[in-house]
Amino acid sequence: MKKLINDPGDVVRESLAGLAAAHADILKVHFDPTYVVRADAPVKGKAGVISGGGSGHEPMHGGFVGRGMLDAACPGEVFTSPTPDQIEAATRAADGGAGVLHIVKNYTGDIMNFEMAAELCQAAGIEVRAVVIDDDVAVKDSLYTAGRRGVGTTVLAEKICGAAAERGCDLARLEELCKRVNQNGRSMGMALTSCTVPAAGKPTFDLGADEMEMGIGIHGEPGRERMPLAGARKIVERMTQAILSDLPFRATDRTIAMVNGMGGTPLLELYLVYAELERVLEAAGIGIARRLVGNYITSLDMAGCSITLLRADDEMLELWDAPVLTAGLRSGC
Amino acid sequence: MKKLINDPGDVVRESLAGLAAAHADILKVHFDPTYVVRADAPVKGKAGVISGGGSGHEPMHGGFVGRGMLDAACPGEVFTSPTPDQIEAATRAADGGAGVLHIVKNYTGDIMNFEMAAELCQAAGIEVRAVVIDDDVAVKDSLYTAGRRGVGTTVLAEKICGAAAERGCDLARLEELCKRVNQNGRSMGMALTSCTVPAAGKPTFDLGADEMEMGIGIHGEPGRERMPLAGARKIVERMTQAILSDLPFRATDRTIAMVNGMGGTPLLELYLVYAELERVLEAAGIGIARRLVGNYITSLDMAGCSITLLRADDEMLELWDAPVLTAGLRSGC
Amino acid sequence: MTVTREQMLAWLDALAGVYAENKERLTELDSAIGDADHGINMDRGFTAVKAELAAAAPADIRGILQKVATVLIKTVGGASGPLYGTFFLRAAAAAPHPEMDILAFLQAGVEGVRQRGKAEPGDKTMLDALLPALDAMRTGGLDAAAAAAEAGMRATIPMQARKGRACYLGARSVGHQDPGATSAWLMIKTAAETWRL
Amino acid sequence: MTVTREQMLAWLDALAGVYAENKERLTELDSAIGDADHGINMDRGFTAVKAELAAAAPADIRGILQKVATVLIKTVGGASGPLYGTFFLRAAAAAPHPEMDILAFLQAGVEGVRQRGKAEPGDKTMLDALLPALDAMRTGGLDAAAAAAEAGMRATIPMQARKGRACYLGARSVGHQDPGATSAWLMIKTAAETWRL
Ligand SMILES: Nc1ncnc2c1ncn2[C@@H]1O[C@H](COP(=O)(O)OP(=O)(O)O)[C@@H](O)[C@H]1O
Ligand SMILES: Nc1ncnc2c1ncn2[C@@H]1O[C@H](COP(=O)(O)OP(=O)(O)O)[C@@H](O)[C@H]1O
Ligand SMILES: [Mg+2]
Ligand SMILES: [Mg+2]
Ligand SMILES: [Mg+2]
Ligand SMILES: [Mg+2]
Repeated sequence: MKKLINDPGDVVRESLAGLAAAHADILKVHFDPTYVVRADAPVKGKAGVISGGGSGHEPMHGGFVGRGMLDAACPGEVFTSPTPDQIEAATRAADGGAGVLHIVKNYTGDIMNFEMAAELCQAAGIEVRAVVIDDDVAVKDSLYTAGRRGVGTTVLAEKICGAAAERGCDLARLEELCKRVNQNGRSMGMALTSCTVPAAGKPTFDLGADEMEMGIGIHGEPGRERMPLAGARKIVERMTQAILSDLPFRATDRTIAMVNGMGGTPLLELYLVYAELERVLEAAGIGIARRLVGNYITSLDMAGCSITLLRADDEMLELWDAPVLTAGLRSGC
Repeated sequence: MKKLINDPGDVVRESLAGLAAAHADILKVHFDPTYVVRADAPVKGKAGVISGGGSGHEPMHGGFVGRGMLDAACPGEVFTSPTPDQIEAATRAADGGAGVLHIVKNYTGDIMNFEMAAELCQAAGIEVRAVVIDDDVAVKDSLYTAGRRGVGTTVLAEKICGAAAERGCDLARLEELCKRVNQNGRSMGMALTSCTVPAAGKPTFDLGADEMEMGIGIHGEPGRERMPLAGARKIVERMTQAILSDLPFRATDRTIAMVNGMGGTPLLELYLVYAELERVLEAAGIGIARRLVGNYITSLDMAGCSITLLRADDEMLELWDAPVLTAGLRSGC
Repeated sequence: MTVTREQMLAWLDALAGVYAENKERLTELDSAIGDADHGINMDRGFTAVKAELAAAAPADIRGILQKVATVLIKTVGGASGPLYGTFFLRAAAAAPHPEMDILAFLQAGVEGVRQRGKAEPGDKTMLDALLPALDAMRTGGLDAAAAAAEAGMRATIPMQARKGRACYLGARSVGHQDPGATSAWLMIKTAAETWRL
Repeated sequence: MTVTREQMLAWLDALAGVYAENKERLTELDSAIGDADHGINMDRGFTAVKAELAAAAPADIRGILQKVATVLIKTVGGASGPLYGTFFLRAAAAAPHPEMDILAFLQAGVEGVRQRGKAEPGDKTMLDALLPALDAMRTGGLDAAAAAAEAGMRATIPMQARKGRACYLGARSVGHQDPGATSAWLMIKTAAETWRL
């Protein structure tokens, strides 16, 4: 394993220490229980927005803590859900008296830990609403399974709900807005290489030199299918078709598009992927009203990318354009 | 070779098309000759600031084109200097009548191509001043060689000089400022893996599973020495010592510090590296007044990092804090 | 069959060793159909349990089980954290002192896992090891329970996962042994070994 | 010894083939002590030259050489672009028509490379193949020049680079053949083969 780390067991803590040191103007990091919180939290009278999940997806979630996005984030160990006590502490720290929205990615572990935390918070008299993000079209949905994974749409939901909260939107409307974003967002990911979990020390899966995984999540889970390596054009067409046919998106839809890197893929390639995505969407008559290209929801050092499309209404677009000042995403301030 | 590309020969052009499509509000891309230019260029009466070099270092340089930084950038083929006709065209596009500063990284190819371009521009009546960045402490300087490479300090010079130009600083003072930044900036890089040049199709050098390269540049050149893999703490101490002893930096110096990823190393690790850097500098009594942590001057998909320290005076700090709005770096707007 | 406070502490102490030894193996299984951390999670959790109990072991079994539950919930994370945490929380509620009935203990714990995770038998989860173990306990005692857990664990191999991360793999989850079922078997097996009566 | 317009075109045409064939090899050499693109650069440049000349070849040798120079400068990039570009630019200036004296051509070109790159013999650059070739040309003609270029190219192996990217490697640059010296040898060798007189 080749990583810039010390003891694999200390990666998350040491990295969070660096995040805190680098962005003291934006956020603070609390340890034991561990959470990242806005420097000026709690914002009196504002509904709080928090999220969390396993680490290894940086800048998500800690890098999205700040004005116009998250009030707090709970980083678990690498690829491991945070624990109820972390989530409860983060919720308390984010609560300005108007309740707190939990944006939860749909993984059994995340769901159960956020559930237990919500019970603790309610008991402590903090109003909590949880919205589950499950936007991954690679996973067939079904009543009998854990359902779809939560991936790229999480980033868009955090930006949009964070902006709404900043404007004084109350908890009930925040919950409704977040559900609307989830219902209109779809994602698909692919991997050229596996990632390596620091504590595991070797790649999670082996992929031949001329193979790729289609339909991966963000935890190094193998994808839905393994296929021969293809060029960017074919890859993007395949991913986009899966996304478009799922919602389904229609001509004249206006979208917010995200081309996201999995952590080991350079910008040179991500911009090339974005060019291909525009081509495909143009052909389908679907407009890209706003876009994000870069590494936002990653999977450690995995090479690969994901595409997220959100069918955006006017409110979402306006909130998308609102100022945001975080370590991982900033604009308008 | 596993990359999200189509024909290896088209990578640069296709990626630039994506850059242009994603950031039409900030920049335009011109092909044949190829250059990236501010959407509102030329800015009448403002001295222009341009840079350029081989591609594969994204976001540098195209991602630094925009208000408060570069007026234009000339991307060559991957790791290959741009040609004089590109540089001349970019200079013309950037010239608002007050002349143009060329920020050139110290590589024989870049130097010669920028020289030939400057001759063409002067002939066309455009005043050009060129400043060469050569901040890499890994390379022993000498009168008889090509001297040191230009690496991380280039990013800081582009930000600081771009801000100065935005404020109406004239070409002569820009040249002086850029030289001052170069004289006070030092960098050192290391690689955990080689990068793979798309047109070459395989890693530039082979590195054992328990080896690393110390003192690499940004073109996949092998470093000064190959050594056994070490932990982040040891690596950062070694790099920082090389930097500190070179200028030399002294206790009470205020610095702008950059922890830069080489393209294949995730943020989780870069923040951990930053934490280590702060520890080492604290021990040396050197203060970090401003910092940048992320992928800014990369080497395709290489895993590794570089550290840059700039001994900053008040003017540099003030210019560092000035608004910048580019694809790769934005703050204050 | 009942166990004393000392036997309970002996079992928990043994479990810390067992999960440390099986850390790689459980993580290996989780790499195939999950996210390669189950062994790491279990080891982190039970190492913490051991440390906590070494520092200050509550006076009665219920207190011990409650402490184990909170430590697991705080340190394991993932899906297995809340699941095993709930297991011990419910077991604690069912534990009278001074001695504890093993069947009552197992019954409450397994029921807790079922309620927390909402999984069914055959979903390819730890329940597929725990439920058979519980049934066998009723009739054949602890050794039978351990054997049943092992059989249940092996039975997860041909199953297609319907719960947990593995279900994202759909048909590709078939042919792999479930990591959680494996850690559950280790738990019962270690009990049978330390509580030889 | 002089060459005609047709011989000049034949040589340039042959060079496009030669650099296409040696693309991998030159890039290989550049991987060891450079940035793995020399073969790609030369191939790109001379492929463009071939296309340009096929589209419209100037009427006289000087025009042809000028065109070659501008195309190389525009398409090769890197260090070799300006260097070979300057080689042909200067050679053009030295080329009288209708026929061209090979020695004068080589002399002007090599001098151009020397001035542009400011390298000295022994710096481990293309000059270490070009200068010996020029000397040999004076006395022994083209075949001698090609032989001298080859010897000069091999002589770069033990050298420690003092110019170009390779010098960043310091002592590690020793033991590798310089890619530019190799492309320069190919140029002279191809001339000797196409201009057999
Ligand atoms: N809904 C559920 N009910 C019961 N057990 C479950 C459920 N979901 C997952 N599990 C168990 O948890 C195990 C995975 O635990 P672990 O890897 O620690 O958590 P995560 O999947 O969050 O990484 C699975 O092998 C499975 O046995
Ligand atoms: N100053 C110089 N003078 C003469 N030749 C040089 C000089 N610098 C570099 N070269 C030649 O250029 C070759 C490298 O060319 P190339 O790889 O195409 O450019 P780059 O080094 O910019 O990638 C070297 O092998 C060397 O022969
Ligand atoms: Mg996990
Ligand atoms: Mg080059
Ligand atoms: Mg797991
Ligand atoms: Mg080269």
